[in-house]
Amino acid sequence: MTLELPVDLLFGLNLDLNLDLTRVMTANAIVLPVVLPLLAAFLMQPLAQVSRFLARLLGPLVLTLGAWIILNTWLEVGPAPFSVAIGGFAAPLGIVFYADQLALLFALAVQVFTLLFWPGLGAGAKSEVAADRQRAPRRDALALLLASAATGLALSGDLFNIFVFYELAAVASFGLVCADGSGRAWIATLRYLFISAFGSVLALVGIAILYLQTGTLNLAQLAQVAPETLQGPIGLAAFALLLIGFGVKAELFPLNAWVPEVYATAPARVSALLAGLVSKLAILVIVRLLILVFQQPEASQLLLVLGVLGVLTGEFSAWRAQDFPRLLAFSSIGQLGLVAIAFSIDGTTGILAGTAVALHHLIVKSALFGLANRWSGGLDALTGAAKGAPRAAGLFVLFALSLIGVPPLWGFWIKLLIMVGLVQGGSPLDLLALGAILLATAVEAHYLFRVALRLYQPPVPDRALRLAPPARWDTGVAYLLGACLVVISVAITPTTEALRVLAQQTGDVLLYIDTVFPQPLAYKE
Amino acid sequence: MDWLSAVSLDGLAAVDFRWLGLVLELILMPLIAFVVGLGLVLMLRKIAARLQRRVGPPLLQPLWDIIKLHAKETQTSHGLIHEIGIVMAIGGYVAAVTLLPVPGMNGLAAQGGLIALLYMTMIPSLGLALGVGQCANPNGSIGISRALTAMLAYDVPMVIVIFGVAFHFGSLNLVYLIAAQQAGGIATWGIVQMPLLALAGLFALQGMLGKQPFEIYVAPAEIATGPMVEMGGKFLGGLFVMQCFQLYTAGVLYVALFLGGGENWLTFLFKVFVVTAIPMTIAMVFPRYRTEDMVRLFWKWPTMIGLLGIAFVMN
Amino acid sequence: MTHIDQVPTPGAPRPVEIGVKPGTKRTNPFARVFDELVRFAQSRSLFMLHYCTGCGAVELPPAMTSRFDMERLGIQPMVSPRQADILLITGYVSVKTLKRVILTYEQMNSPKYVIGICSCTVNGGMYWQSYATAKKLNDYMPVDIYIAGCMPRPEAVIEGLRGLIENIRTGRADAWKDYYRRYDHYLGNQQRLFGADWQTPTDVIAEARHYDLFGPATLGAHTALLEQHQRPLEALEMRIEIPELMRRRSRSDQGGTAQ
Amino acid sequence: MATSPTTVVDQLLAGLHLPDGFDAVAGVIREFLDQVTNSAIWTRYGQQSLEWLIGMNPVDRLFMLSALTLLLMLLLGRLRSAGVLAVLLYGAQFAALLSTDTLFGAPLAAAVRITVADQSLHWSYDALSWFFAMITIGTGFVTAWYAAGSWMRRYREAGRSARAFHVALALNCFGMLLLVGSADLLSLFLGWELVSWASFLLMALVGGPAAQAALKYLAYAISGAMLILGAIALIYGISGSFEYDAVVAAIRSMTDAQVWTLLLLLGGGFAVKLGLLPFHLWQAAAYAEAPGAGSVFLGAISARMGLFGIIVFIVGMIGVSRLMTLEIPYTFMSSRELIAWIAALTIIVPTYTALQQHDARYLLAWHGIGQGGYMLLGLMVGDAVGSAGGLLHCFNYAITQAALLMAVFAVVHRTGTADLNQLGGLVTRMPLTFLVLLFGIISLAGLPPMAGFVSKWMVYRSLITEGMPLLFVAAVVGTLGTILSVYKLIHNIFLGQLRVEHQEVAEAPLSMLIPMLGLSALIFLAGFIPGPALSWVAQVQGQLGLPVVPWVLGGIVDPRGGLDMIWLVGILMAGFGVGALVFYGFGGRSRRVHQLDNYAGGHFLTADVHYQYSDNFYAGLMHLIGPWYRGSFRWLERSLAATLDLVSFGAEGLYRLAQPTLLMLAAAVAMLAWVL
Repeated sequence: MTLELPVDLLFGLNLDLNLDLTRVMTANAIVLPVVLPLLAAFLMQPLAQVSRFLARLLGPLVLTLGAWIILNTWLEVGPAPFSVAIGGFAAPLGIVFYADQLALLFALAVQVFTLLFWPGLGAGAKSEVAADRQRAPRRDALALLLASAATGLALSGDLFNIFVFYELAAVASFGLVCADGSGRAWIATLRYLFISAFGSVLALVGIAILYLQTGTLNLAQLAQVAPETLQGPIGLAAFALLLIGFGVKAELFPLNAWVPEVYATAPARVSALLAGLVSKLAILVIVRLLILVFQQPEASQLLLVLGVLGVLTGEFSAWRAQDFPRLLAFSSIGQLGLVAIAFSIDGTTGILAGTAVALHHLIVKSALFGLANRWSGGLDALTGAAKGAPRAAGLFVLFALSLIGVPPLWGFWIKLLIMVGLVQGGSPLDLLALGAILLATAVEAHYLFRVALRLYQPPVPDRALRLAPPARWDTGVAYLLGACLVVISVAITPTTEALRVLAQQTGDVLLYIDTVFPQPLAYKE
Repeated sequence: MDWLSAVSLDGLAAVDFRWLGLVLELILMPLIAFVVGLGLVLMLRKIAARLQRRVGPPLLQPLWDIIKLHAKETQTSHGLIHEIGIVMAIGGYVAAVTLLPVPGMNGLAAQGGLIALLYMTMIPSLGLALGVGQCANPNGSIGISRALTAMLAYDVPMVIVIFGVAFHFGSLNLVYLIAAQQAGGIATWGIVQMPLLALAGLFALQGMLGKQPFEIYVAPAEIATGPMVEMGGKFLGGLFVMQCFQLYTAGVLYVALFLGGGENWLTFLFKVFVVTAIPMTIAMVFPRYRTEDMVRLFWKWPTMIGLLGIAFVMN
Repeated sequence: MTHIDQVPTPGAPRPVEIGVKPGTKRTNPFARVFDELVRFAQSRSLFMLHYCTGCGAVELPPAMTSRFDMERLGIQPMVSPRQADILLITGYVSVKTLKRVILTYEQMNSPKYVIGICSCTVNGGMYWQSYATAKKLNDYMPVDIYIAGCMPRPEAVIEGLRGLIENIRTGRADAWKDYYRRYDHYLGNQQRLFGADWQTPTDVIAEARHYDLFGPATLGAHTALLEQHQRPLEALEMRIEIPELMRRRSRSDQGGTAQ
Repeated sequence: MATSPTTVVDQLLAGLHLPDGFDAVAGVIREFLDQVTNSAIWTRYGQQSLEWLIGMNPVDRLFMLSALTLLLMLLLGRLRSAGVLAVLLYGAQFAALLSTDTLFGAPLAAAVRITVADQSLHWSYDALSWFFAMITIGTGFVTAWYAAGSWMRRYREAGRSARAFHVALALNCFGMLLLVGSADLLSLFLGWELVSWASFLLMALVGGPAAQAALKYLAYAISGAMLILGAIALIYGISGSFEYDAVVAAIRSMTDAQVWTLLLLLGGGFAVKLGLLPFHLWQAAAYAEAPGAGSVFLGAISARMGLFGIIVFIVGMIGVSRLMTLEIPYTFMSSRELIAWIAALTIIVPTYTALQQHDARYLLAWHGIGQGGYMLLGLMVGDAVGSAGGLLHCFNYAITQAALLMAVFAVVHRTGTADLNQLGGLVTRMPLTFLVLLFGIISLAGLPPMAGFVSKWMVYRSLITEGMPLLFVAAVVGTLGTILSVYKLIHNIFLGQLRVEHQEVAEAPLSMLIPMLGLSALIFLAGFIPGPALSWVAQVQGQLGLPVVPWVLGGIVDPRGGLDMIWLVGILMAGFGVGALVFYGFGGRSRRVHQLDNYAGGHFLTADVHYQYSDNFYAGLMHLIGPWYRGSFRWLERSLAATLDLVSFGAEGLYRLAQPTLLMLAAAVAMLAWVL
């Protein structure tokens, strides 16, 4: 291969003559979706000085490129996982990216969804444009930063790196949330900041414990040594601390007090990104830790308990919510509780269910937040909105049905999967979780359809005029995501099969270790 | 042709002539019921008169009343339903009495048992209620509302009684019930076997006949005879006919349930007249109960007695 | 005590034609027997509606209860005009009351009989000079029997009733037909008392037509006055008007006329 | 022999026995068809489709037609002629159902089969499915007809979407066909949810109070569905499969505690839909407020899906005999008695609630809840006659309630109100509608000679022979309450004084009358000759493993008290004949007088005085039982909602804490304490 040199120079290719060069090269390109947005984010301000137009274009371009690279890599490399050591430093010491199907899927989702909910795209209202022009470069930079960090979270193979990306994502999201500059947004951000910082401290403590116990932060290595060093209370304590730390972004129960305020005040697309995307990546991290490092029933139970509490508090609070974004925010807490419950189920079923419900929520909740862009404010104000925006209202009903889990939509099969998993687990806690899910679903159906019926009521004469239909771009995105949902619902069997393969791969600890350390390392002996 | 052969002599030989007897029974039974009913009406009026130290009406007074009413030269109708109501009131009872076995005649008792009879007797009431409704007089509607409430009151002990008897003899078939009672003389009569139920049944009978103290639904001085307020001429005459059937049905039903039915016409009629005389005698010494008091009374005492009776029957 | 023969007769002498409608020919050999039976039944079963406005009412309870017991004669009280054969008016009739009495009378089913008890019904009695009392009852409705007295004793009442029974049995008690035949006369008297806009919800003229009781003096100036200010009450006949069918019918009618 | 249009036509012509002259015509047709069949397009597509249609599995054909109805309504529902098209399509569905021959024949599985994630969903029609599908499609057919003409025109004029209505109706039918044909737990749940949401759609169509009622329904329905889903998950946990065979085996191996759990979950879930007692509050408003024709469909059959579930699971799989062995701890009752008593209370309470209603739609809807109790009661008695009565009542009740609601909505169509205090005297203006309502109420009250009598008689009889006095009394008390309230219904609408504003009211439009009259005739026929319906029921019983009722054409044969409706109805008609003879044959001519020519104690009536008794119709009874209406269930519902609200308030409070980090700290400490 002729191209080996520049690639080598750029990314410090870990040359190994036994490997297929093309495969390695393509594999290494996976770093680009992390690096390019990062670079673009830093370039944004200077570029904006030069040309606003180019600056506006930069973000979508980079993201499209990133998505294309990931897709290309995936197609080229195939289903097997691979790892990339950055800078040429070998695994235990250097920075490792691990890309299995799960990671690739989420990395791809990051690119695509950030693109779909790109703050600058198709924001219709003219009055906002002037103010928007001032803020646009900064906001775009933050969004790119978020994309980069999120991709990094999906791919990173060591805990330290994960922590760094996590903080990067936090910073980016603080900025994005208060990008509008309203007072309420500032306060919400502050609250978010406190909670996040506190969580980070705890997570750092957890990481420290891990390091003290094992002397490494590389996940593969941790996975190797975990059965010996991390069994027992110390390991669990570390997990608990990490859970709390990463749980902040994953919207797990006691750590998500920031969620309703932030989603209610942040721009709807940012909410869509945070609720749909970033939370999933945070939980992905937790799941990786759970699978690789903390393979103990107590750890799963911890997750389960938090999940149950999240489902219950989220859905019940949503039942009382009086405005649309807040309702979605609480609902999202509930759904992430469900994700946590799903991942706490043993074995492939759990991973399968968890991944499915995470993806499902990603699609549905992002779209709903997109619709909420113009529908923010009290629920009363939504009366008769279907008259002005029949398509948006129809999409809302579709997503609501899937969220509730009405067959034959995808949501149903996921819920069924979780329930079957819980029943097969069979412990009292599992059955409790089952009951909680059922209860929460009933509550969920009620509040979602309270909104739906409100949409379809005859409009109140003077209010209806003020209520603008969702922007065309948002509706378009919702259409696209709705179509995805329908397609998946129809092609439920292949989708489930694909996810099962993915889940098996994710759950295979040995595969992870073998991928990161192709040859057994000397020092291990 | 096929159908011709079916009517040939071979076929004729196979024809069962019992159906002729049945037709005869079906014609005779309502006729007898009507005549006996006239006698019962007369007896009731006579009892009332005697208790008030009056002479009372002459022998054929019930008949004269009916003839006079039908012979009225102007007949005030309030519409088709008004008329059909009366037709249903008479017709329902004409049908119902064929379900009541009398000595020598079983009629259709085997084709519909006790429950069918019970519900068949509601058809006349429904017809009457419809007719009264069409009269467009609120007095009549109030009367019907009270009558239906009264039915709700007395039917509860009534069905308890019916359950008890049917369960005791293990059948809903009146023919079977009577045969079972007659099998062992008086000792196997319902009244001996189930005295409590018989008592509850007597209570129910009082309500069923709408005699004092349970005649709130006619209440002449208050709602101008309620259902009958707009009934004149042959409309009222139809109701008089219906009353004959009603008395007969109630009396015969009670006799069939508790007094072993009729061995022969003499004892049968004697029992029927005695049974029907009891409510009338009681009636004359009572004033009138209000609707809710009536319901309360029926749901309390006869119901409790009846349930106690069932408890005995089922053990 | 008033004797049967002294019953005041309004208008012309009445022809005796009981049970046989004019123009109908009875071919049934048992017709006469049947008519006898009906007349007998009518005379032996009298339901009585008492319109007790004055002091005369106190003499009725003894006539009904154990001492004299009307039920022996087949007479018993009833409460609504539809059920009654006899309208018993005991005592003075004020103008206001008279309206109700007339309505009640018109609502009764024929054959129907009116008995005026006490002098007040005959000539106003002690209220002769009252501006608010109707003096002669038979000006406003045909009266079959007056039982005079102030007040007549129960024996007199019973005797009067027996007289009525006798009249019915022999077919002479048909004053009620006079109300139909000479409705204009009675209506005129009523109008003079109550004013020109007097009307009752009953439709006497239509009834007279329906039952072949229409007479030469049924209509007249007074009925014309009645019809002038009153839209006649149509009987609410049952009708089946299915819009689609009616539309089709009317269309075909139009089509017919076009051709 | 390969099927082609030519052969089909040949067979048709052969069947017609045409005279010789037609041979030439037939030849022309045959020639034309031959040309068609020899064309390339035909051989490529046409032949295949034809063979596919003819050779199709009958159950698939049924599903396909139902789906086609849905699709066509979705596409063409806006057209004016969509109503007629719908009627034809439902008719075709009915024909397709009859062609399955699963009632008397063997059960037939659909070829359609969906496999999802290792689980396969499949459908199969047997006698029970046939029975329920027959009622469903029949109801759909008459409802569509009822809605096809004038009703829909008015509906459109009110600015409502005809397409939405047609789609909702078609979706309901489709969902029910899937549900009753379900052959495993997943397809059952799929059908269940489809039916639930389709009903929701139909209820919520007109907005306003209907939407509120629909939302309440949704809260109940989804809770019920979740109970069922929980039960399904539990069964799967034990059996490891969703197939019915495995389920039956699993239930047989379950402990009593497990069966109890299952019973509570499934029973609760199905009870919600059926409107059994503590879960009945949603139904009346939801069914009554739905658009007229929709209300007819919902009222007639929708709630019976709950009964279907109970029949399949509790009667069919668990079995009444198993129920009898399940004792309630510390009492003398078995679970069967518990259910029977719930059924009895379901008869009584809603029936007497109906008595208090002054809106005709609500009155009937409340009765709908009560009548469900009879069906369940009959099934719980479990003997041949009782269970047959319960099943038969499904059919009888469906035709009765459909006719009743149609009549009431015809009145609403003409007068604009269903308020029983605003109507009266309409019998002279809408006599045929009156007749329909009359037949309906006689049947609903369970009086001879109508259909309702037969099924109720069977339930009573089984209660007597099985020795259940209190339940019997409860059932009769329910019937008496029904008689009271249906009289009030017919009286306040059709009898009494006609109001001035209704002087010019015309009879219901023909498009609405025809299905109404057809149903009335059916009600009478099913009472006169209950044999056919009993034969269906007997098949269902046989399939469910219940004792089979000894039916004949006229009813039931039993020396200890049978029922022969042919005789009874015959003698009743003869009696009416005699009555008519007595009434019309003897005595003078009658004359119709005006309604104001009426006894009022000498008072002069005028049109501006409402001389009508309608409000608080059973005043005397209400003096006594009025205080018994405490609204306990509403109170229960409200307290539950308040509790939920409180819980939510608490949950929401966690998210409002001023110091969220304290909560985190507490959580961290708690978790660490737990792990250490």
